[in-house]
Parts: sequence; C-alpha cells; structure tokens
Amino acid sequence: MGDTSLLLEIVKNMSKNIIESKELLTELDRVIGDSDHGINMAKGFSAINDKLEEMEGKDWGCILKTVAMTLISTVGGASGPLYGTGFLRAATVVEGKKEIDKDDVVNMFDEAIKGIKMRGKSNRGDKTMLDALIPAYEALKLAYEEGQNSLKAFKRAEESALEGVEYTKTIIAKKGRASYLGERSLGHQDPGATSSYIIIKSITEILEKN
Amino acid sequence: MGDTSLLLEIVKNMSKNIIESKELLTELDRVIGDSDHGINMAKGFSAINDKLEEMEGKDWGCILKTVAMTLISTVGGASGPLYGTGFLRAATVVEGKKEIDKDDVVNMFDEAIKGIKMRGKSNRGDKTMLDALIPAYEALKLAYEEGQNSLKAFKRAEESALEGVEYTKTIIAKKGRASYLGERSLGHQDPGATSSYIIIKSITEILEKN
Amino acid sequence: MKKIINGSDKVVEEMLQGMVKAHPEFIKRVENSNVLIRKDSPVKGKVALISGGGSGHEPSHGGFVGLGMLDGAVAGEVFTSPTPEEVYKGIKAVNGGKGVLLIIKNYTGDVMNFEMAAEMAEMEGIKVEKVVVNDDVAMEDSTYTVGRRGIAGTVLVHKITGAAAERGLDLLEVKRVAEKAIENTRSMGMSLTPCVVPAAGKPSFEIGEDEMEIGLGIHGEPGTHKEKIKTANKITTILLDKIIKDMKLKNKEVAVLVNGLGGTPLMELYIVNREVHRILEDQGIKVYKTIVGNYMTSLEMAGISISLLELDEELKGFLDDRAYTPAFRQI
Amino acid sequence: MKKIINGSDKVVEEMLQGMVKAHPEFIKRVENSNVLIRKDSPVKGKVALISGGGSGHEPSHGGFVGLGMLDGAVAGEVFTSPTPEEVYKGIKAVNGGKGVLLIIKNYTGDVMNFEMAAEMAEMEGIKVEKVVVNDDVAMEDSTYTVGRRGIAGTVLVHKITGAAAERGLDLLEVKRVAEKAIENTRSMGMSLTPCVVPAAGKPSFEIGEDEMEIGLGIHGEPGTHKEKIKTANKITTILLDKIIKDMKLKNKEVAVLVNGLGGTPLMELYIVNREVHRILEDQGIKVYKTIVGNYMTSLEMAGISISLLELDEELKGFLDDRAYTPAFRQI
Ligand SMILES: Nc1ncnc2c1ncn2[C@@H]1O[C@H](COP(=O)(O)OP(=O)(O)O)[C@@H](O)[C@H]1O
Ligand SMILES: Nc1ncnc2c1ncn2[C@@H]1O[C@H](COP(=O)(O)OP(=O)(O)O)[C@@H](O)[C@H]1O
Ligand SMILES: [Mg+2]
Ligand SMILES: [Mg+2]
Ligand SMILES: [Mg+2]
Ligand SMILES: [Mg+2]
Repeated sequence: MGDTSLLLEIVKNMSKNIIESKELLTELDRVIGDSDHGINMAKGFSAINDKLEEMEGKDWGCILKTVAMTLISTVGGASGPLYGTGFLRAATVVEGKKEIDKDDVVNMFDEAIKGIKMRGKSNRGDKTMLDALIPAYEALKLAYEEGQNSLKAFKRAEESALEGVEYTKTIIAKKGRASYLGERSLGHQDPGATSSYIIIKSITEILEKN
Repeated sequence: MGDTSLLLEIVKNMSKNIIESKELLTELDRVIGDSDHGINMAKGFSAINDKLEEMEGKDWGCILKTVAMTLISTVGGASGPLYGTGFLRAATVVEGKKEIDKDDVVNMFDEAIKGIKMRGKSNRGDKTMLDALIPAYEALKLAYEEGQNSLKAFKRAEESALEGVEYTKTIIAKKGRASYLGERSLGHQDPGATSSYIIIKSITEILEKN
Repeated sequence: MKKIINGSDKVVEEMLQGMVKAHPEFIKRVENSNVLIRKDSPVKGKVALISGGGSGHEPSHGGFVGLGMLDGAVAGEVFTSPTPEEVYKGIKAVNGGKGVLLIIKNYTGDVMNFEMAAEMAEMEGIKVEKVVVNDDVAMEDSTYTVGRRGIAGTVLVHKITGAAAERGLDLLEVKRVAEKAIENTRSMGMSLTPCVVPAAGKPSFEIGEDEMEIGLGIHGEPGTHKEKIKTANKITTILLDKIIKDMKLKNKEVAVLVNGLGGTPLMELYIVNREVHRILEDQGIKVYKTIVGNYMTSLEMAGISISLLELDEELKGFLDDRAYTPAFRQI
Repeated sequence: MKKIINGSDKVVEEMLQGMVKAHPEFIKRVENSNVLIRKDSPVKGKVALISGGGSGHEPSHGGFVGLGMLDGAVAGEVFTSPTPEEVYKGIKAVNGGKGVLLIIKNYTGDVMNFEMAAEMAEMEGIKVEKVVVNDDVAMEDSTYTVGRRGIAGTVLVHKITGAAAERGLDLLEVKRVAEKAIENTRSMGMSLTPCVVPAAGKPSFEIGEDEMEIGLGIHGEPGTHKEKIKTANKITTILLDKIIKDMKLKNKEVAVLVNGLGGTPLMELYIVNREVHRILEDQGIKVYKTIVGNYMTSLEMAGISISLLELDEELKGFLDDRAYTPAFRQI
C-alpha cells in the first residue's frame, strides 16, 4: 500500500482529525457515557503528535507500536487500552517492514479487531467501536478481493464505518458505560464507533491526496 | 384603654396578621437577611394562638407575660428574644391590672422599647424594628397629649410606624444580620420594622371594630 | 427547590434522629429538646462546653460533640438561633460540677438567646461563662456595628477549647484559652451559589452565572460584594490577603482550615489548599497543621472559607491533643 | 460551569498537590505519577492494597490511604481510569514483598487498565491479585452485560480488606476476605442534579426541576430511569428495597453506608439515615455500624447512595479494626 512516510502522514492526519473532533466525541459521550471520550482521545493523539519527529525513518511496526504505547500510556479510560491494543496487534503484523502490501493491510486490520475483542470481551452489536471497525474491515477485504486499489477499498471501508456508526443508534449498548443506560442508550450514536470512523476517514483522506 | 377581652382580641388579631404575613416577612428577610423572619414570627404567634384559651380571664400583665414567654421559648433568632423582652417589659407595667388607661399604654410602649434597646444594644437609625416602634411610640404619646382617643392615637402610631418602615429603606443597617451587607442593605425595607408595623396595625384594627 | 427531605418543618427533628442513629457511640439526645450531648455526659470533674446555633451548618455543631471537643450542641431551626430554653436544657444536661462554657458565634440572635439561657442557669447556681467567636474579617470590626460574625473558625475554637477542658483546666482557665483561640483566629468566605432555606423554598440571593459572592456569612446572607468569578488561585488570594492583613504572621506558625460550604466538592477544596500553602510559604508563614473538608456549611451552598489560627506553644499542644467525635477525629 | 478551579486541565494535578499538603502525616506522592501512597510505604511484611480510578470521587480513593485501609491510590483524569503505567507505578511503590492486591471498581476502563498493569508487574516478578467490586444493584447482573458497576460500597471493601492486610494475612487470604466483602455488599444511588466534568464544561445529563435520576453510577452517567422527585423517606424506600431484595438479610447484621455524592448537605444524609434505620428495624435487620458522609462522590452532584454490607463474625472483626487515613478514622 505504501511506505512509512505515507504512514506518518496518516498518523498526523488522524491526530488532526481526532483533536478537531474533541468536542463532538465528548458531547456524544456526555449523552450515553461520562463526557470524556473526546478529551481522552485528543489527549492521546496530541501525545502522538509530539512523537512524529521521533517516529520518522522508523519501520511500520515500530511506528504503530509507538502509536499504541502512547495511547496506552496517556489515554486511560476504556478507549486507551482498546485502541492501544488494536494498534499494538496491528504493529506485530508489520514488524520490521518499510513497505507493506494489501495483504498486510487486511491482516493488520484483522489483528487489531481481534485484539480489541479480546481486551474488551466484546463483539459486533454491543454498540461499541467494533460496530464501525468490523463492517469497515469486511468492506475493505471485499474490495481488495474484487481487485480494487487501496483508495477505493478504504473509501468503501469508510462508508461502511459510517453505516456502522448509524447502526449504533438503533441498538442497545451491551458493553462499556452506555450499557448502564439499558434502553435509554437507544437513539444515540456510540462515541467510540464515531472515533473509529474518524480514524478510518483519516486514512482515506491521505490516500486521496497521494 | 380597655379590658382584657380587648387585649385578647388584639393578641388574636396580631397572630392572624403575622401568620398571614409569613411569606412577605420571609421574603424581606431573604433579601437582606437569612430568609426566616416570617417563619420565626409565624411560629411564635401560632404558639400564642394555641394559648388564647388559657389566657382568658387573666389580667393584662399575665396575658402579656404569656405572650412574651411564648415568643422567647418558641421563636429563637434575633426577633424572639427582642419581641419577647419587649412584651415582658410591657407586662411589668400592667401587672395585676384588669383595666388599663392611656398612661399605662404609653408606659408599656416606653418600657417595651427600652427593653428592646437594652437587649439588642440598638437604637433608632440602626435599621431595625426600633425604626418602626420608636416613631410609633412618639406619635402615640403626642396624640394622647393632644387629647386624642386611643383609636386616633393608634392610627397616628400606625402611620408613623409605616413611615418608619419606609425610612428603613433609606438607611444602612447597623445592627442585625442586614448590617453585614453594608451599603447593599440600602433600598430594602427591614423585615423586623415591617413586623412591628403589622403588630401596631393589629391593635388599630381591633380598636376600630370596638 | 431540590432537596432530599420529608417536609421543611421536619428537617431539624429528623436530622437529629438520624444523627443519633448514625453515631450512638458518641452522642445521645437530651429528652424533649434539640440538644445533642456526649454519650458520657455529664462528665464529672471537667468543664463542659456547649455550642450551637441555627441548623444547616452540619456537621456543626453536633458533629463535634465528643471526647476533646464539645459536651453539647444546641440546634435551632435552620439558620435560626435556638431559644434560651433549649440552650438552658443543654447547660443543665452537661454540667458536671466544674461549670459550663458557652461558645457562641457572634450573631445578634445567638448572643441574646445564649445570654438569656446563661442567666437562667446562673439563677440555679450553675457557673456559666461565655465566649463569642468573631473570626470573619469580611466586615470592619467597628464599635458602631455588631462586630464581626463567627464562621468556620469556630471549629478551631472548639478543638482548642475542647482540649483545654479535657485536660481538666478550670472554668476561667478554659475561658482564657477559648478567648486566646478566638483572638488568634481569622476567616473569610465566598460562594458561587446561594442556598435554599427549606421553609423559605427560595434561593437566599440572586447571582449571575459568571459571578461570585465575596465575604459572606454562613446563613445564606449575601456577602459584602459580588465579583466576576475568578480562578481558584485568585479567589484564594482575595480571601487570604484580607485575613493575613488582619494578623501579624511573619515567621509565625498557623493552623489552616479550608472549609467547604456544603455543595463544593473536596477536589476544589484541595485545589484551594494548594494555593493557601503556596501563599503562606511565600510570606514566611509556617503551616503547622491543615484541615480540609466540610466543617461549617450553609446547607447546599457551593463555596468555601479559609481560616487561619495563629499558634504558640500552648495552642499547639491543645491542637495536637486527641479528639474523637463524629466529624473530627485525631489520635 | 461554576467551579473553584484554575483550569480544567490542571484539576487532578493541583488536587493531588493540595492533598499531600493537607495530609503530609498520612500520604506521599510517588514521583512523576498520580499515585498517592502511605507515608511509610512500602510496608514490609504486609500485603499491599491498591485502588483507584478516575478522579472526581474524592475522598475516594486517596483519602483512604493509610493505616488499616489502602497502601496506594492511583488517580486518573476526572472520571477516566488511569493508564496501566500509572497503576504499575503504584504497584511497584507499595509492594512490601508480600504481594499486592488491586481493588478495582467494575468499569471496562478500570478493569482493562488495572489488568494490563498487573501483567506488567507480574512480568517483574511481583505477585499481584485482583478483585472487582460490583455492588450496584441498579442494573441486572447478567452474563450478557458488563455486570454491575462498583460504586460507594467500594469504601466498605477498602475498610474490611485493609484490616485483613493490616493483620498480616497473606495475599490469597486477603483476596478471599476482599471477595467475601464484595459478595456481601450491595448499593444503589440516585441524584437530583447532574455534575459537570471540568474539561467538558456541560452538565452530564439534563433533568427537570421536579425530577430525580434513579440508579445512576458515579461518573455522571444518567441512571436507569427518571422519576418525579419524592420525599426523603420514599427515596430511601426505593433504593433500600432494591438492595434488600438482592440479599437475604432477615435476622442478619449489616453495616450501613449513607453516602453523599458531593453536593448534598449532611443534613439530608442524616434524614435519609433515619429512614434507613427505621426500615431495617422494621424488617428485622440489625445495624451493627453506620457510616454517613461523602465517601464516594461525583464531583458536585447532589444525590446519595445507600450501601449495605452483610456481616458475619469475621467481617465484624475487620470492620472494628483500627483505621487511620485522611478520610476514615476509627480507633
Ligand atoms: N468492551 C468494549 N469493547 C469495545 N469497545 C468498548 C468497550 N467498552 C467501551 N468501548 C468503547 O469505548 C468508548 C468509550 O470510550 P471512553 O469514553 O474514552 O472511555 P470510558 O468509557 O472509560 O469513559 C465507547 O463509546 C465504546 O465505543
Ligand atoms: N440588635 C437589634 N435590635 C433591634 N432589632 C434587631 C436587632 N437585630 C435584629 N433586629 C431585628 O430583627 C429582625 C430579624 O429577625 P429574624 O430574621 O427573626 O432573626 P435573625 O436575624 O436571627 O434571623 C431584623 O429585621 C431587625 O428588625
Ligand atoms: Mg467516556
Ligand atoms: Mg432572619
Ligand atoms: Mg435567622
Ligand atoms: Mg471515562
């Protein structure tokens, strides 16, 4: 798919977008959670931003590991260890690589989701980030199988992630803080699914530019 | 001026009027005090109401002493001991009397004010009940000296008391809770002066009926 | 008005019952009264201390009844001083033969009602002395006024005086210690919100979303003035400056009380405490002991007060003595 | 948003500094961390207890660090669990060689971050065990959900477990006692107002002037449902009924915790406590010990929770043991 300068661009764009969405994500979390998802995520990605220089020239695995460890060691909450574990698992797939291909992308995504499921003891339909990530992953994989390029594939993933975000409005939360609301979580979109969508969109945006 | 059945009627009317003014007095105290003057006074005069039967047939001194002790033992706050002391001092003037005359009235009033001044270490111009009571007393005394009857005299006293209440709006409190406000007490009428006015008015109303 | 109560006329009675149920190992109630006294009252051979006033300041004063602090606390209606009769019942119940000291906060009503109670007790031959706490530096202390109010510093006076009484000093000595503690204590408060007296049902004053009230008492009375709301550090500076100006503390040691008015979270009290320590250190004033929490409240008011107590060797000793009460415990 | 703070990004740091300044005889801070530990940490020959979670619950958990309760408390941002790294720093600082027990409130974030910390510590050869407190009966405890939350009952677990550790029991024994305490503890809460997370700057939920939120957690999340506001006695009945239904308490003895959420005056807590005692007596449940106050708060939220801990002889013993911390003292 690309080299590590592309990855750095992507990481930078993720940080930018997440930081810009701080209030949106916090507001979503206020309604069905504890008003901190945007704050948490922005904190983590600001810290990542500060490490961009130090990541320069490193391989994919190394960069993703830095992203993961930074999230784990600065975010806290539920999203810190979950995203942290996701990025960490993705990193293991591409250890030492300076260039990656489509298979790597699919495997990274797959591993990340497995990691999040394991750490969160959660699954699709629980009204979490997984409801954006899993459909996105499936769309991406299918697109690649259909022979699409990465930009197209990520466009599809982004669309599916957004559908997943919409879908979270229609279900009752079974994991995370929103689950305490029971039926009252209906009608509201999940903050974590939303941040996942933003993360995927951040990849598409950079692919589009290149 | 009259016999003890008149006094009982007056006491009953005071209770009625004070209880009806509970909210007004509390609201006045909310603005420059601690929101309880109406509550305090209503509590005291309700207790007095409950003792009306037991006071029947007693002499002026005895009735006023009961009023005084009831106020002292139920009201609390600043107004309890002050009004209590006032009524107690008035009672000493008419001990054992079944009938009283104008001189008694003047002396009672005078003693009551002296008692309140002593207990409250306060004086005219401090923005307290004394700013209603002292002008009322002076007007009453003058009216009697001019040969007016008690109804006329109390009408004058009532008017002066009301002027006194108005006057309290123009001065800064030096005693009581309102004094903590400094300049901010300006423009607001004193709750205690207001209850004093109501007490005097309660006398006039009964004299008018008889 | 949002309150967890059963009716505005029942709050004091039900609260007292709930307190006794919560702390049976510390306190008991004098029958037919609103007076809470030490479980072991009257304590023989010890000067007894009584404090009290209107309710709504919890844990003051019932929470300080116990070993090393008060012998009795007399509760009036919310923000209304108790009647002389109630105070008198308290005096009689705690008198252990060495006399009774009344610790009164300087409010017209409290002073008058406690004085009348003292007169009643003296007529029965009980030795009664009084001290009046007036720690609030928000107002000028002029002879033309009623003088300063008693606010949160009263708790420090309870602690010091309680220790003196517990050590067995006699009535006049205990009174001397109390007066010294009062003389050495200064406080000042501020608030972000009014409070609602249950029976009144309305906020005690109006205040804007961006305003704070400075120099206010503990009965929901408005303060000396309003200001635009400021940072915790600025607020601390405003209060502490006024307190320190009124004392001579250079190279002295003090006890600090950062008091919450009821609705302010402990988090904010600690943030204020941080700045208190910074300022005092800056000015060469040494902090010997710090107390942070809700000690003298105004119902649910959001706000704080800061108190300083200037210490000497004698007062330090009393401050360090054991105390064991529902709301203040120290070994 | 009316708060006495210096900036929403500084509250935790400044609060921790203020806490250490307030309680230097109890606690110290682990360098470069948000961890408060016992002054005498690490205590040799004693299992160490660590708890923590997001800030905003003060005095939880730093206020319970001291003799007979916690060895360390790890503070996250407001309502956000601390990172594994922070918890790990705590574990290392308190480990006295007999192992460390983590007392975790059952929230996804807390559980995950503490678990990851435990994994880190175990890799260094430190014996770590975990227990998860889930006392909140507001929600069904089903395997399809994340299970019940940990709320104010956690404080009772700290007390019991702290006593077991202080007596010198070994790690697995202390863990057994903690699990028994957890198994025997149930709580439920309600509130009249939301709270405002400083960094969010907005009320955590909307609520009408005549409404209350029932069955809510301690992070400003809305509860299971809203109701019209009711009397203190009715509120107490609603909460206690749900708790009692979930336990078998007839002729049993319990400890009661009537907890304030931060903005509720003590007066109201005592009024609730009165009714708690009445109901329990009515149902033949004996109260062995009562605790009333702000122990597990949600910033400035006005509300309460009630917790019951079913006691047996062993737990009574631990409950009665000495504890001496900033916010819980008992001799
Ligand atoms: N068990 C879980 N598995 C997957 N995602 C989860 C889980 N629990 C929570 N989340 C996600 O985390 C988001 C909340 O993150 P955040 O607000 O940062 O943490 P916290 O809930 O601790 O405050 C939720 O919106 C949800 O998408
Ligand atoms: N020293 C005093 N002398 C005379 N009247 C006083 C004095 N102090 C207070 N008052 C009167 O008492 C009134 C307040 O009574 P109240 O509200 O019942 O008591 P409190 O001030 O204790 O709450 C004031 O409005 C004032 O008229
Ligand atoms: Mg959240
Ligand atoms: Mg008043
Ligand atoms: Mg009053
Ligand atoms: Mg959170």
